[in-house]
Amino acid sequence: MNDKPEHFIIDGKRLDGRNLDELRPIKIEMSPLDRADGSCYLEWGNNKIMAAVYGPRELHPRHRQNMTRSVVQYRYNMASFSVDERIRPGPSRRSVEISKVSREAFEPVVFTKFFPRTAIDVFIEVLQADAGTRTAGINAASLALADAGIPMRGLVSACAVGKVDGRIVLDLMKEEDNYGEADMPVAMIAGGRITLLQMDGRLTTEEFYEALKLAKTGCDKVYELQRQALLEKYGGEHPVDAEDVSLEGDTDEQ
Amino acid sequence: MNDKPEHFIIDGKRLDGRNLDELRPIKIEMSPLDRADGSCYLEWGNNKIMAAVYGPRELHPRHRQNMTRSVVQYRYNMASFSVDERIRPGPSRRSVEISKVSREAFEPVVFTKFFPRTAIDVFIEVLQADAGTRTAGINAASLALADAGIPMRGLVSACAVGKVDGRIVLDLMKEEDNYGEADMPVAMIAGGRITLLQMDGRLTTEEFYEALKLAKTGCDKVYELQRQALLEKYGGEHPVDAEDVSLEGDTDEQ
Amino acid sequence: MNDKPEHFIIDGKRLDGRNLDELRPIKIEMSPLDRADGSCYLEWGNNKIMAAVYGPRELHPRHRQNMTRSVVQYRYNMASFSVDERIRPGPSRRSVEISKVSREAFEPVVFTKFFPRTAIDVFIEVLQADAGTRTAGINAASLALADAGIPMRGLVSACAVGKVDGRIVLDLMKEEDNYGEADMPVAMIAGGRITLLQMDGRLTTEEFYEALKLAKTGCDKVYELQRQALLEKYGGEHPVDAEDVSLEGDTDEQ
Amino acid sequence: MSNDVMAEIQRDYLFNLVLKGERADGRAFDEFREMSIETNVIGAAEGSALVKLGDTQVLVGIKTQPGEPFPDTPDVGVIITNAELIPMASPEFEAGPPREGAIEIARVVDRGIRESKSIDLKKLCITEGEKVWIIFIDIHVLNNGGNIIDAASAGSIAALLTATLPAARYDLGEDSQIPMRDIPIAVTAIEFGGELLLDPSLDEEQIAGTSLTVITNTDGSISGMQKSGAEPLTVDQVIRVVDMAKTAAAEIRKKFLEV
Amino acid sequence: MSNDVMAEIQRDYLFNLVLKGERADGRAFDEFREMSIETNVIGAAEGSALVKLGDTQVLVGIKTQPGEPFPDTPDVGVIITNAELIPMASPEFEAGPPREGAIEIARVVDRGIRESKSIDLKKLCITEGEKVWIIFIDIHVLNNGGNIIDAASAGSIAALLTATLPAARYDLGEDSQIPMRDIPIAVTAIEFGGELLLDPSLDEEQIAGTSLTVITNTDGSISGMQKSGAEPLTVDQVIRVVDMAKTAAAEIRKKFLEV
Amino acid sequence: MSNDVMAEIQRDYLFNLVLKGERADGRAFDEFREMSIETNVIGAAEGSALVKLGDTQVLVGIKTQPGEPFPDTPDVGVIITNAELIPMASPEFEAGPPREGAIEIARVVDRGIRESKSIDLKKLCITEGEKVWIIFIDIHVLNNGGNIIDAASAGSIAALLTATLPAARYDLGEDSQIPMRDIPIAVTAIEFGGELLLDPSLDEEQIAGTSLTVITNTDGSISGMQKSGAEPLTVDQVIRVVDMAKTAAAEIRKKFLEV
Repeated sequence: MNDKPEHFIIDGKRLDGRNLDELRPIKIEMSPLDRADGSCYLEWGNNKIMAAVYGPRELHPRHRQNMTRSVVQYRYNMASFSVDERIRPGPSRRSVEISKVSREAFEPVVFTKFFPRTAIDVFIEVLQADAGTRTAGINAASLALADAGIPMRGLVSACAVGKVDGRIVLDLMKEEDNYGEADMPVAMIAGGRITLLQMDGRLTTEEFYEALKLAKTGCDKVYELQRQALLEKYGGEHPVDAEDVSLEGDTDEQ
Repeated sequence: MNDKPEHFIIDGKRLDGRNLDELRPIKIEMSPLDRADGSCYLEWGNNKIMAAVYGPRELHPRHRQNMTRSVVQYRYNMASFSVDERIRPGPSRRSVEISKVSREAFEPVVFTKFFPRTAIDVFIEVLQADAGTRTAGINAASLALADAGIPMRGLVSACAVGKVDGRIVLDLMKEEDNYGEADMPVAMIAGGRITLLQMDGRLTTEEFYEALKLAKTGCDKVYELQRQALLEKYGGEHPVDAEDVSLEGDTDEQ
Repeated sequence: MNDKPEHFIIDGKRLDGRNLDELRPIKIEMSPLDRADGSCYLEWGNNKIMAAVYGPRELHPRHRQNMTRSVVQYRYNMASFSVDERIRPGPSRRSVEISKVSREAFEPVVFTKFFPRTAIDVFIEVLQADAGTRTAGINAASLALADAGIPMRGLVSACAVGKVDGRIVLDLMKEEDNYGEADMPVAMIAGGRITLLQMDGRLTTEEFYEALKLAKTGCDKVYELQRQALLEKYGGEHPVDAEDVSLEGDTDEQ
Repeated sequence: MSNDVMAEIQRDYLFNLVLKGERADGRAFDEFREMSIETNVIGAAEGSALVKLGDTQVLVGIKTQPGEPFPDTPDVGVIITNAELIPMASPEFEAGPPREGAIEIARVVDRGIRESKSIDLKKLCITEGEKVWIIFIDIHVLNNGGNIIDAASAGSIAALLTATLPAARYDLGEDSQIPMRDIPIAVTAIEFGGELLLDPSLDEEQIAGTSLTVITNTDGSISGMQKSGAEPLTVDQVIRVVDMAKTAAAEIRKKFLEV
Repeated sequence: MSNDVMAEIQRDYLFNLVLKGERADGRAFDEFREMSIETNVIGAAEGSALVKLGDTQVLVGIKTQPGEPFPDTPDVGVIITNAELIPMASPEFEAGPPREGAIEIARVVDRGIRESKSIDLKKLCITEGEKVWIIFIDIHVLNNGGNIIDAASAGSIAALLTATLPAARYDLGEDSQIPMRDIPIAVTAIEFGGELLLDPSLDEEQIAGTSLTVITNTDGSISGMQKSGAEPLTVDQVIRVVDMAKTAAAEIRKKFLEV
Repeated sequence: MSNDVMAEIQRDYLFNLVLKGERADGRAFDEFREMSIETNVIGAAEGSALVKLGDTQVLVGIKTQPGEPFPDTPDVGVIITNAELIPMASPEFEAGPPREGAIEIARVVDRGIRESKSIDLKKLCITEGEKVWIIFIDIHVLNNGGNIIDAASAGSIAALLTATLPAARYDLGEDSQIPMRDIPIAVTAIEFGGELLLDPSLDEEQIAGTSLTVITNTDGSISGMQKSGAEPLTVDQVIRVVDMAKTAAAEIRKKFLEV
């Protein structure tokens, strides 16, 4: 653990030189995995995230099947070597909660009614963790779902906003997350509807409004990067083509 | 834990007076258990092993059934008091691996196709452990399977070979296992085909060839003891009668 | 832990002023819970016990169903904050055993044949524990079963007897339980047939006879309180009406 | 099948009520059910509170004991929050280790207490790096009548406010209160038919797509938020819930002055 | 189905025998099957005994090692009793952590030893509050021919009587015996057709509604009792079992003088 | 059903190829797929390597921390190897604690490293009997394209070769490398139609009855061997695999000079 820095913002710049409303660098690699139906590798600052999607596929045990729709399952997992202090393998209370809210971030967008009795499985492996692994995971999952050809109402884009040195900033890095005053991960469907919202720390109502607005800006930026990644991979082909329209439509809405 | 002896071989004799290619004393008791379909108690040096077989019998849960053959299940377990330092009850990573390779040592010989949808359960309890419990367990299991009347292509016989004081020796005792340079458990079908092979330690290729040859000698000796035990128990009756022929046939082959 | 008192009985009175054959104060509240089919809150000395009954209801998984009768399930659980030293949540060996013998205390009285394939679930939560939680739990369970309208041959009533300062006493309090010479929880069907009997400690045969007799006295007193609680709740209505007859019949028997 | 039909009818009934601006139990959309809080109900615990919120009953017990601090925070106490959705409380709950629902409740309550800094954790340090007070908050749900999380949150704060640190028992000086600095209150709304309803009853909860819990403090600041459920919320809806939560929390907070 | 029919026939057969005052294996109602006890069968254990009671075979191993006492009893040793109903012993037993049957056996045996004060636990204290002897009693059932509990109890006592405390191995002075003061013996009866039968065979056990185990000591006192099973017993039946148990235990106890 | 038919067709296809001395991807029987090794890919780990072997991707991370030695080996460090066959990597893998397949991989890799004495464990001792370095080797399989074990073994060695002991972080002097003395390489062959094929692809692996892994060292000695699967091997086959493994391992070992 590093010691707490005295200041997080100096002359309007953050410890890593970013502006307050600037994302860390994001790198996307589509379809890195061969076995999964869809996959995406995403680097976000020092986060290294692998996402894989299997499905729609048969769901076992049978009593977990839903007769009218597909069941979305989401497993967020941190590799034991992904952080300074080794993590014991297996689910933790933290990873169970993150898996739940992340799953719920996708349930509104996946056309689950098309695939009754099946499962759509999303697996997130955090290979290296900086701050913001759950939002990075959601962004990767979004692309892996598209890569698997799962029909969706739109991409889900996510980022965290927070408060450090009394200022609302976009996309907390590790030191800001550890010592900051608030952290608020948000996921949105392109267009701005919120599918994940959590908040820790302490914010006034005004700060919260500002944070929510900044989260929208962040998610829009992420969405643009996701869109580009899909365009690069699929070009004019159908998976993006079809989606693209509906996504743009969503964006125009607001 | 005893300290490491300075020499393991003095004047061609080992610490317990054995020659390099000599097995520890083996004592076999057939059918000691009343509830099991077949059972065998085996002492091998200071190893005390109980083996029981149940089956062919119904396999639960149903989705584990195989439509075309019987599923062989093998559970190797050490009693908590079987070694100096008490073992916590329940499966360990070691016992899971030993159960797997031991099961695979029998899968080639059991006529599983005769009994679709069923399970054949082999249970090994190590009541007292010296070196070589997995091979002792396999030898006892072989006899318990025969005792249960499970049709087999032949008996499986097993022993370990190893390297101490730079020499290849048969059937490591505890001190040799703890401080020796290599340990190689082998199981064979009468005739010499290998159904289990593991090696730990460090051997040159030549030493390995020698070890493999010595393992064959050891397995042959064990086979002879197993055969006698069955003959004593069943005399001219069919379980051995039928088997005997095919086993001899196998032996003649090579 | 308090230190052991020098005497438990002074001038025929116990540490809390009770006579040797006197119960601690008992307070019964019927139907405190809304979701359960039947429930009862019971205070017994410093014990605070909540009992709930669900059923007859479908039993999962299916292979646990019995074609000819209902399966009674009983879960005795201590809240982690119910004793001085926090208890780790989840079943312990102690709670598993208590659940078993408590379930068996009810199996003779519940008309399980009326409800094949179903489960009748009894849940006991010990919110605060003094001595005698299992017997307090049984008394509460008895009333919760009646409250749920489960047909029974009679109420089950329970209490513990024990030995302190060489005397047989009714209903051990905590200090008597911790430092006493014997503890004997007993459950009886009104009429005196024993459905739970355990004993720890050391008793002569004569002391045991005396203890058994005192247990009967205690159970009779408890039964009277249970009966009043049901009468207050249901007045002349059928659940008690019907039962009352059979119970009295039972009592007359001996 | 018939269960599905009943659920459908129930949903339609509640939906039509909401369209008329009504709720099945006659409450206004921003109205809580009656909440009663009884503290010190469990003498064996260092603190305890039984909260009844409509039919919902939650018992919270606090146990405190000296123990080791986490290596990376050697000078502050430890809070461990656990929620048990015991099968007594609902036909839907099953025995066994906590599942995602119970884990979410425990973690949201925990963060609300932790992030509001309502406990002065530094004062729980006994010997830096060696010994601190460990505070176990155990949430025992006895009856699920809906909105467990707000009841659990209120019960946890009420239990903490009345809990002692039994220093004398461990030869660590005199007993004292847990050093509390704020009263964070969780308020949960569900979204249903475009409307936002506070303190959902069980029926309402079961038909709602999604809920939002907002934890606010005495000074009106927000110290926790959790969206739960499979439907999206708009930014406007979130802002409205925050406003409703602040007002409702202030009302609930008054009860703690009585505690 | 046919299993049920067979069970029915078996029940009728045994019931009719009992009406005639007979048992399937020719024993009197208060007669034990032949019990053999072989001690020191496992050299790796500090004590061990193989008990054969009819077809039932139980192996008990004792391991002893220094360890920490429980905080509330700093000056006495620790006994930990564990029973494994391994799947080798019966087609009904399954692998996995002990279930209620195995837990009950372990706890009844444990209490019999503990409550009779047959082990002088104070003498197992090495350094008060820091180090005491921990005695693990591991009960390994090899073949279930009925009445495991009496075999397990006898095996545990026989193993304890011959067990050593390996003090030298831990630089704690000279090896010694476990300090034993009494020989508690468990005797189990089943109730069937109104009759009480000691030492039930597997067949008898399976048709009986209920059993009662009584643990008695050398001086005739009772140090443990456990009713098990879903049928009630009358007070008279309980008293009769206690009498039968004392007589039978005295007989079994003689074997331990030979051990 | 149709799955079975497809499996049958696949088997026949591969069998006929093997009869002609061919493999589906055009390799010779003793030829490995392209193996790439990238080290230091995870900055949070003390050592790491991503191995791609055909379609197989395995990420190995090394974590090192001071801890207590085992009582019976007070003067040597501790290696703990764990393999996770996470469900991401294959539709056949399931979440949950490692099963026999994952355990076997971890143990074979572990023994290969341990028995070759490639790590000088004595140098991992910090204070005899009190503190030694614990080395966690965590094998994370990302994509199963067959022959996980050889990829995991190569990845483990590559990660170890580049790993540091972060002594400064724990005030234990200067950081250093893990003291490595050898480069054991696992090479796996399957037996199929009487032929022996190195580095099986997933398709080949699934139709093969059995596999043999041989771990060899720089000096040509063997430090580990594991037969896996339900078909027997002849002595001659085993000897041939050993020869093939030595040659292939020497080739792979060259890559580590580049690392």
